[in-house]
Amino acid sequence: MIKYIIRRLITLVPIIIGVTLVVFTILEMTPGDPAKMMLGDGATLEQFEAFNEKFGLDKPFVSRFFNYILQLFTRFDFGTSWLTSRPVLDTLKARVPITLIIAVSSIAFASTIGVSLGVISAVKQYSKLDYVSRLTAMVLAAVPVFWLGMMLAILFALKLGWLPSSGTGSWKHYILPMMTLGLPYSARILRSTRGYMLEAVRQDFVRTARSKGVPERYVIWKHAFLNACLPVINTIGVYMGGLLGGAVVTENVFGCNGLGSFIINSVKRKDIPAVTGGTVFLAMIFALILLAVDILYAFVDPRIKARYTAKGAK
Amino acid sequence: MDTLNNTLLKVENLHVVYKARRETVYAVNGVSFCLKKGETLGLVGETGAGKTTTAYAIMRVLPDRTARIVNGIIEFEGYNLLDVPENLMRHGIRGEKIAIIFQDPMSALNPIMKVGDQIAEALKFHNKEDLSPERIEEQVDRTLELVGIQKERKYDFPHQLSGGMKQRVVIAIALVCEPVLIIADEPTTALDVTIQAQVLAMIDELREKLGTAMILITHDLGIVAQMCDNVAIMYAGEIIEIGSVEDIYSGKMQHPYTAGLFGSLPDLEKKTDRLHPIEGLMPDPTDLPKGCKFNPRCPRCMDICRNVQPEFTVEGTHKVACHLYGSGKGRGIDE
Amino acid sequence: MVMNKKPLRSMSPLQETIYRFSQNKVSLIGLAVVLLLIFIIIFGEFISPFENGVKQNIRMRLQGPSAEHWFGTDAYGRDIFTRVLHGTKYTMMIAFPATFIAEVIGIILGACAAFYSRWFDNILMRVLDVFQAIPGQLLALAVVAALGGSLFNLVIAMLIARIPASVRTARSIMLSLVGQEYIDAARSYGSRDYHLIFRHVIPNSLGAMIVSMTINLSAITLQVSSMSYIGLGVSPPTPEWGALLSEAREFIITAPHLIIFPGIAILLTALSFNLVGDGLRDALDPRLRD
Amino acid sequence: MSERKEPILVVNNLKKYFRTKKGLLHAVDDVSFTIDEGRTLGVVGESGCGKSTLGKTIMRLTEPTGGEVFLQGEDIVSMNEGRLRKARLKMQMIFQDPYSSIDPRMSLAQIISDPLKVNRLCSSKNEIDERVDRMMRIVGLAPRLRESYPHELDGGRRQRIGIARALVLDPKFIICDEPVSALDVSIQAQIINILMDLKEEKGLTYIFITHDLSVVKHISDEIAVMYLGQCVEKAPSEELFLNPVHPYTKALLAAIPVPNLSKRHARPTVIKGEVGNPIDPVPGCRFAPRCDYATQKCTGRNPELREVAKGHFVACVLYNGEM
Repeated sequence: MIKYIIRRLITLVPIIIGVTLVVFTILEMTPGDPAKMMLGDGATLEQFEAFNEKFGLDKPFVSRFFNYILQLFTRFDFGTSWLTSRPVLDTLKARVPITLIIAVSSIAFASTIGVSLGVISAVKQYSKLDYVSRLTAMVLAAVPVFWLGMMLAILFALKLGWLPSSGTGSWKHYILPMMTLGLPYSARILRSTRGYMLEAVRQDFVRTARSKGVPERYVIWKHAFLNACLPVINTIGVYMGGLLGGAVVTENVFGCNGLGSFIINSVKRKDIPAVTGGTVFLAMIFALILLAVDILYAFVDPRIKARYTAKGAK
Repeated sequence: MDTLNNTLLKVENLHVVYKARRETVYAVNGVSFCLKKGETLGLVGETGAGKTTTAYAIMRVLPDRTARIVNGIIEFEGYNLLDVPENLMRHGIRGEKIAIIFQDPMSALNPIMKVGDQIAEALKFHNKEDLSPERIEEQVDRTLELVGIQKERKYDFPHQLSGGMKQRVVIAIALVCEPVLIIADEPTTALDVTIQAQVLAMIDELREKLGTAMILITHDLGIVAQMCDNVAIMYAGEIIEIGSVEDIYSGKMQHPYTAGLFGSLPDLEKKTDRLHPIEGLMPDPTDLPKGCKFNPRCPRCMDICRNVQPEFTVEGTHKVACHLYGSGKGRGIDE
Repeated sequence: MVMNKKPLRSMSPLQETIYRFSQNKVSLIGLAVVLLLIFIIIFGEFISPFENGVKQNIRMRLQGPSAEHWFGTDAYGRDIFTRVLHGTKYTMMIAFPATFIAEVIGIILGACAAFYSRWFDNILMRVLDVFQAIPGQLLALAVVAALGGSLFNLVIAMLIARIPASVRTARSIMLSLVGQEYIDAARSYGSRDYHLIFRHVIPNSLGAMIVSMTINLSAITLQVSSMSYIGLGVSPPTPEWGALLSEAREFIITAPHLIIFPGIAILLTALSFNLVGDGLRDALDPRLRD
Repeated sequence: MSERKEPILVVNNLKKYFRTKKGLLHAVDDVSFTIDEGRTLGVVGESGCGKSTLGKTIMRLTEPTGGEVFLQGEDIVSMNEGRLRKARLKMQMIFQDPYSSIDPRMSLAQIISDPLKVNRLCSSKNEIDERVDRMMRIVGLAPRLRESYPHELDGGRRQRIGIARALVLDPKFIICDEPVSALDVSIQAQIINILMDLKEEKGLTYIFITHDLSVVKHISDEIAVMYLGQCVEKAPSEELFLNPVHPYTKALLAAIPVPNLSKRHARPTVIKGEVGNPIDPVPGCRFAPRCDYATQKCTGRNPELREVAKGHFVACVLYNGEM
């Protein structure tokens, strides 16, 4: 298993290089001269040249790219901000925990609600509960995250005054972002869990279990659910991408100083190295999450496991 | 003559329908048969004849949202199974006294559970004698060896086994609680001929050894000839002919549908130039024809067949539901 | 000779899909909303002229809903109803072309991957792996960062963010279709590759592709508005829904109606696309329902 | 005037290997045979013996790894696309699965006429319609079904569509890949009768691939038994059933359940074990691990097909040279 994890970690390398290339290329298309943008029109020619040399802008695209990759893999260096001249990594280090707390708490929240209601909804198909949860999920899946955030803030912060509406001081500050981001995804997870569960309870092996005389609860959870779990885990992994993107917006709504607001601010100020660094970093986190999902998958499903461990293969 | 207390299972006038959104599928329409202890009954018919539905009704594992048992009695060891509450059914009957072997071994096993655990599961939930975990393991080992699999393979997952081995595991699951009745739903249809021969020989041997009664559902008249004591031929949810194998294979007083089934088979021993199949198709189960269900396809159809549902004509153990036979109601018109 | 039930009249798979869709009330409501949106885009000017949404009237600022101003007025006294009404156009102008182009590219690349398998498919998959490692929202942000936030650039941004998912969906649909025996059959009676693609694969994939398209429309609607909301999409004077909400932030306490109505507009749009998509999926493959 | 006895199809040392993660899968391994015009060759074997791959490889739906296939003297394997398309006009295929082998978005008439259209064989719409009608009549599809769609029809009628589609090009030679195994017995018999009538009327030549021995006996003039990619025995149909020689053939024949009471409870001699793995096989008889008569001679070298009686070939060391 460890061998498998290491092998999978190695496959991340080309992906990260690819991600960097994509981000680099897109941002390369920014029109205008960065030095002029950063220093303003009043700066002298020497200042321009010094800026360009400092950030390697006098070199061609390809060499800058390779240099970046080299720095990234040897020194875990995400470049230097044009604005502050400080390493991007320093800022990232300070801000990533906030984003991670929001993302992890909301996915945990969403999965708990989504999976459990999804299973119940499928088992009691066409019951009242099923209709209500499906209807709610239908609406929640179409709610814009930032709008939901504003509505929740109006209700819980401004009207009821239970929770703070912005900032990151205490654990209370994280509740609204968690719900904002978690609710729409719990709806999506509910919908897919229900679908996979409905598929699973119709499988032949579930009928086998029933005809063995196994109690119904056991049939549902041990046989149907554990099998439905596999695609559900996969779906949750895929949703993580959207969720991380949503975290960027949620931070903006609740004024959290996380990675998301850092990227947005950097975009607004055209601080290209900061945007690159932030995006690549977030993509790395996402790639790690997908990897974790894959490993979890192999852990639950012996068929996948067998494909990777030498012993299991026939 | 049979004594009554020898009867293990008695199905009487069983009717099952499936209700889809706007349609009612009449899957089983008044099926009756009797099964004695240790006996094997072949349930023969083509797709849609209602064989599997009958089996599921006996086990009460029909999909509860769509299927309804509208009428009938299923008497097993003196109790009507249709009146037994669900938890008793689960606890005392399903898997314990009646076990089922499903058709497709590829999908009948849980892919993420070790086969040993899947066999042990049935034991655990019917643990009347309070067996210790070690004893359960022993029982699993023994059952695996009974079906011809080394006990070490209980740690395997289904994907590590071949099709034939999977079916052996499915059979092991059915046998592990030593039921008195096994329902085998096309147990070898998904297997190759040589593997089929192995599995059938094994089932037959075990059944004899354990004295288990069996309902063997199949479409293969060859398998029936090899395995069964009695045969029931089903068509459109009804048993149209029932009797001992000798009755059915003798060709005497044969239902035209049975004759058609035999006529569809190429003979291995004689050179036949042409097959004599039944023309046409199975009737639509939501809209069954009046009278004899087989009348639209029957080469010997008479006026009466289109209007009057035929009763069984009985000759010893042999019963046929056809107007051609019996009191001569139809004979006069035909000849 | 044949005793099976005869259909009253033969329905092609398309007709059948339409018939089944028409039996699904919830999806019909979704479709009605979508049609209403299209109606608004075309006839919005007649319902309430754009002028009403631009005209400033300081005396009428931050009014709640009334008979004159159904959705109330904003900080400049502009009519919110008109602004929301005309906002439809902007969202759709981005969502429709982006979805459509993404889907076409998906079909083309997916078909190529399925037909010229091995090497092309391998390369495509590696490229997709890379693109899918970047959350869509971030990819869109990067594009906007580079190009700026005009309507056209937003279409590009959404396109780039959506293409990977579209291609992946199309590819898996196409691959499963190419595995069907009727493709082999068609090849065996002399069909050329373009026959296979245009006569068999694409017609059979269309249903599933349209489903994925409606779901994408919903996702893009949400994404466009959130881009505008964080100030990196369509910028405020334009009455795009996200931009309206962005403007309304300051008045979250004093004038909640500024927030409620544009939000509901986005919600309804996304919801109705989802409803149509779900209904289509059920209509295409009725087995999934029961 | 061509000679009457000229073989329509000659297959020489045909091989098809698939690359898999675990190794090279020998699906079809060195199979040779000839078929004379108007005859039917039955190919039987259990799942995984390569019989379906054999059919697809002859059609060149998958590219053969090696060997030659001559259709009326022309080598199919070396043909370019265009010539292959021409050759396929003479050689058609009927597929196993009546569900997935028919495009669900086309009406019956479209399905049956598609081969004519893609090959541009008919000049007018009338001509196409006429030929479609004729084909439908021949395979027993009611004319009112013309505009029906496959999902409205049952398996038997779908299989008739498949036959009509294969026949509309007027081929000389048809590969039937388990055309009846997905059907119920009574429908199966209907289809078999159609296939046999067509052969009579049009002088068709068939390769009939199946796992069902009683069907193959009924329809074939000659039968080839395959095991793990190789042909182990080949003989005229009657001869094979009267005098099976290869231990595998014997076991296969013994395993068929006969629908009469003559063999009741007489348990057949069951062969042990299961079909082996076709990946990277070592030379030697592939049946040896399951064979009761296996000796050391069976390993190390592939047994060759030898003639043991007129037209009866077997690949087994027991019959090497002697007899």
